[in-house]
Amino acid sequence: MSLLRSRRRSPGLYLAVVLAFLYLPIAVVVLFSFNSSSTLNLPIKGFSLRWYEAVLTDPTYTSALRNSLIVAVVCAIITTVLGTLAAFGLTHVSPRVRPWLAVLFFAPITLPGLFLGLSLLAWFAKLDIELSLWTVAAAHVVYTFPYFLLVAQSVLDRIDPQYDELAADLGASSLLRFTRVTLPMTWPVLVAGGMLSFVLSFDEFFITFFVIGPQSTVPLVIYSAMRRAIDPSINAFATLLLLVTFLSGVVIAVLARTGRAARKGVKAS
Amino acid sequence: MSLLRSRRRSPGLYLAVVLAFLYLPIAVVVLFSFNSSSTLNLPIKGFSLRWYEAVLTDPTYTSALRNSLIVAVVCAIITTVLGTLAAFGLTHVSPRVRPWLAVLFFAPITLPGLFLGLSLLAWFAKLDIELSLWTVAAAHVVYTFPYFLLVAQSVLDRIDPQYDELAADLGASSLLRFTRVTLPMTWPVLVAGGMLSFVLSFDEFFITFFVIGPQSTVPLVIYSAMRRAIDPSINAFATLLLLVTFLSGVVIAVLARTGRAARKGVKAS
Amino acid sequence: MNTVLSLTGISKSFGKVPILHGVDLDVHEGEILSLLGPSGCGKTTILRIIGGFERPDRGRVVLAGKDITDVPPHRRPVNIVFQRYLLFPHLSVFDNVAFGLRIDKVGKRDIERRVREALELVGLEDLADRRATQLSGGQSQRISLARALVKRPQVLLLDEPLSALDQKVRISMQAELRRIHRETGTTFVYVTHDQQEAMSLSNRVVVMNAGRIEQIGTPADVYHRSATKFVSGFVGDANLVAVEALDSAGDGTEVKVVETGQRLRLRQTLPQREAVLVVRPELLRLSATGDDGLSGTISDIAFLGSAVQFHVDLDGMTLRVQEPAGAAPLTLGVGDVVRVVLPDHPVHVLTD
Amino acid sequence: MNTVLSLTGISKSFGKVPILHGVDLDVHEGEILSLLGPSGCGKTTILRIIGGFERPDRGRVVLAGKDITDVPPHRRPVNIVFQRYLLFPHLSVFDNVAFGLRIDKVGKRDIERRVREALELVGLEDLADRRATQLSGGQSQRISLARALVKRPQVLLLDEPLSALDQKVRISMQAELRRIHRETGTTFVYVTHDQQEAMSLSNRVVVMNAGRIEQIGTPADVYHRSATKFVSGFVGDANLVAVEALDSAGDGTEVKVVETGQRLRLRQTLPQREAVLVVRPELLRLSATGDDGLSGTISDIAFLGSAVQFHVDLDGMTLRVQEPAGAAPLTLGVGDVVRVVLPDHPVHVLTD
Repeated sequence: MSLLRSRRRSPGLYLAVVLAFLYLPIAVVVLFSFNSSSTLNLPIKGFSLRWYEAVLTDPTYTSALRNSLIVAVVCAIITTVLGTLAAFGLTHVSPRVRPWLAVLFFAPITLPGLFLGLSLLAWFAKLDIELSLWTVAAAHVVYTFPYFLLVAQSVLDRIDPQYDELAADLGASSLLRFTRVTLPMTWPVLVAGGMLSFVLSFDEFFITFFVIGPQSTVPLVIYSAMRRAIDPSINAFATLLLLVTFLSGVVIAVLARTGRAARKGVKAS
Repeated sequence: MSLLRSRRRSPGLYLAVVLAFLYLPIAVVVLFSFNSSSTLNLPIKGFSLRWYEAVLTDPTYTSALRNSLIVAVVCAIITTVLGTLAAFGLTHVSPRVRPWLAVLFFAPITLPGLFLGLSLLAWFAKLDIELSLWTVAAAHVVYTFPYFLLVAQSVLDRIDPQYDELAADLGASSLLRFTRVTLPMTWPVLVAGGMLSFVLSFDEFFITFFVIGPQSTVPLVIYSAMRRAIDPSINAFATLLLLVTFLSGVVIAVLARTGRAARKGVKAS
Repeated sequence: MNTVLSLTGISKSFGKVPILHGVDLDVHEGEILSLLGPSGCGKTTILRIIGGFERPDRGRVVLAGKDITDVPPHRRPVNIVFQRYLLFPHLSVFDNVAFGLRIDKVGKRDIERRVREALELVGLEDLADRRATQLSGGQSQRISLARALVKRPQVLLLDEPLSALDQKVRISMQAELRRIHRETGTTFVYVTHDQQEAMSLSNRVVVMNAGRIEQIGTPADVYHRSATKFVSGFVGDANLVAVEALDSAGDGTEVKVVETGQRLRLRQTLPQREAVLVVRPELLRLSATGDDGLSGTISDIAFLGSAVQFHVDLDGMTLRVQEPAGAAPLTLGVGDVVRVVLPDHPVHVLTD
Repeated sequence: MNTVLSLTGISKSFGKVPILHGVDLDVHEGEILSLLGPSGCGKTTILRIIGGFERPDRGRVVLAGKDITDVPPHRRPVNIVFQRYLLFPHLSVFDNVAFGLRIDKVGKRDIERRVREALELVGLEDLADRRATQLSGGQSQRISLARALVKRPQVLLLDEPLSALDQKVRISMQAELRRIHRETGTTFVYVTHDQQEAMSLSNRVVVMNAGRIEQIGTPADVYHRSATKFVSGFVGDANLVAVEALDSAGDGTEVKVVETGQRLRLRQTLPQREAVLVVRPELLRLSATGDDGLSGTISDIAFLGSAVQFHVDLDGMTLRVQEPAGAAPLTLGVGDVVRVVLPDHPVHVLTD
């Protein structure tokens, strides 16, 4: 809108360089996944889907895909339920205590996955819980929970608390206010938070590495494939992982936008 | 403030359970780091600093600590400079293009570290760059850049664009507007973003694992120690890592709050 | 007149900040009572105490003979219209208005009928199917009103409902509120910081300052017979002139203006030797000639449309004089020497 | 009068939305010129084009004989005061005011002197060392004014500078702006949507609507001699009465009110058979008896302090009548039948 902006020299070139730095490595992997030869040299020899075929028929890859999906879905559901309750709980504690509680909840975000994996393993061992996909899902909940809370808080913080008072004024009890007002106004963002948990869980390697039993997940398979030899089908598998991540990202962005639009419509009208 | 809130039954118990779930594993590691015995059984036998002594005298640990600090500091500085330029560049592109560019910039956040490490390794190999602490720092910049941008954007989005017009109106050229107005109003948050990059880099394992040469960093040492045998000094080392992370988190929170207070003072007056 | 709502000895602090100091207030059935005062005076807190959103530290709230001090908001037969246009964004206009009735499990047919009636009352029966986010500010606020009124509250609380609207919309909504009040007969308790709004809407105005009630009276009472300096300054514009009685003869008094030393003849006797005259600018007249009134120099002129306002400097004291625009001696300019003439009826006087 | 700033044929669109349609405007040296209109009329865009923040699609901007259409904002000898109180939060009050002088590399001693003078001008010389975040709204806006004036702009641009302030502060800031204008002699271009503000401040008012200028004139011109229906409705309140001349004799005319069919005698001749009378509410009078004027029923009464406003229904048309509060026949109530009497001088008339 401002003339000031259009008069500046375009920062386009500079932005292009930064983006290239970020995306070229990824582009290379995607490119190799369609390579018809098995050597990892540029330029690629020809185009083929052979590595994808290899990935989708090899039981190592397909069972890893299935395991990753199970863990990610279970983790997303548990995180969404627990996180929603915690987020609403936080809006109802006194304003003096809230920032401290928030710090406690969000601090684990800065914990390295290594650390979480290590300590959860000790924990499961201590409690004599056998390692399985379920321990992975539980561990992932610990990992994704603060992220979900961050997303949920971002919407709850912006929702006018007077909606709650308004609903009370019109006769709604605490429970009815939650089900008839707060949930309908916030669900897109809560679902977006759930999707984020799904992606984080699907991509997670380190915690999984520690707390999984005999089974395997997508990142683990990629990792062990890397260690064995350079099998080009790994590029196809990684591209699939990338695709899941990217599509989830799109869904998250759309949902978050829906939620924001609904809020804006009210405040700006 | 609202009576509605204080009338609710306290969600305290529920929050306590969630927090215990998050923090007990960490507490256990910290507890074991002060254990006088070398068995990992609860309750611990007695209190001692012997594992800390072991960690701080063993060259494996101290050189890893030094390497991690070098990488994290270099990464934080580069990310802050590049990220600041990119963030300001973004505020000056046309409003129609901005959301698309923003998506491109932020999307790598959802990429698993595994993936980034893999593709950066291919990238360095292709360009014949020898692996070293510098390749680690460069790779970490790719990883921390979107996070920095996210933090920087959060403050730039809230600063009234009219300050820029105002400074122009008072005779300031584009460069002077940046140095005399925008930077002084935003530096605490930019520094907070730099600190975040520092912590993310300090804690990072996976990318480092792929792109590092013969040297080692704190997370790598923890990982390999874990694989060899259960050496209790690892608990002390992990607790140190945790301490760095935690202290950085406090600094980040304080700086972000300073930045926010400055902005609020203006808008609310 | 029946008292429908009565507050006694209401005190309230937020943390260490005292907001209300023992407020007593009776609301009469069917009236529009305005709580008027500057921001922070406690008017909104009173409203929120009536609504049940705040609990008073001391004092009782009695509604229709029943003590409701400890009743939670969703069980009180009062409803509120907030300052912001808070329509539920996920519901249609119809569903917004029906919200309270559905909570109360009113029958489907009754809901349909009562919502239609409420929408008709606010003149928006055509918008029933719109989304709440597609309305203008004025329309949103009418729907908020319908949503509160459809529950047939014993008292309707209005918390600066018009202050977020444009000037023109605000004026037309005031007329609308007067009409709706006439048609429903509901008791209104109306909070505002806008004295023009309070005066044009209310049967009685409660002027508040710093957590206390300064005056309760009709709009004409608070405007023409202000009880305190605060009221005279907050409700409209007022010249406050401190005078000292010199000599009183018959129905008049010779007084000295304390600040300037000038002498002046009042058409009334003063209740005590020292007093403060409260003179509204539109009651004063300017005269270019004669020796009536007080002499001064015009220091500022502002055209107001229907009137012209003059600032007249009298040796360190400034009087504001408002002349009707038609009759205004527009030949006068800044720097001219004029005489300010008091009205020929008794003026309102404050004593300590 | 010298023209200091002149806009010719200014057009501007944002994307596909046209904002200004070929606006021509001359600003005279030393005047206060107000751009008045509803939001979206393009008044702020004109100000931003003068300031250099927007580039017009067509047309030229000439300042003191020099075409500045393509000069960037930081090289234009004009300064602006924005609506929001934008003080640099990281600078003290003194440094805020000195900002523009430091950019211009003015000498240290000159800066000290000129900043002190500017702070004195706005009456805040004591606050020089305060942090910018410690000020009230009114104080912040005065500092913004000092910061712009200290650069001695050829034209000072003000973009609704008072609209974020409280009513009381706004009124006193208006007097302050008139004083500062008198003392500095700077040319002011003032954007506002508040007709009262425009009238009380300006030498000339430019009334805008939908990207076009509707009328340019003195405040009295636009109020008493509105050029269009839009102006009469936007500047103050006006009753618009469509009439048809029946018979004109001597200096009077017998007319029929189109909407109600009632007859009325005007003390003037009409320029054509069909016309619209523009009658300000304060020019009408109510009479309970007699057969002068138009007969109607009172439908609404609002006390305004210095005046009382009546809505009188005349068979489907509503007239607003404003009587001075002192003289108001307060015995009248809603439902009473009254006659609305026109003033005994010619009323303003609009023709197509």
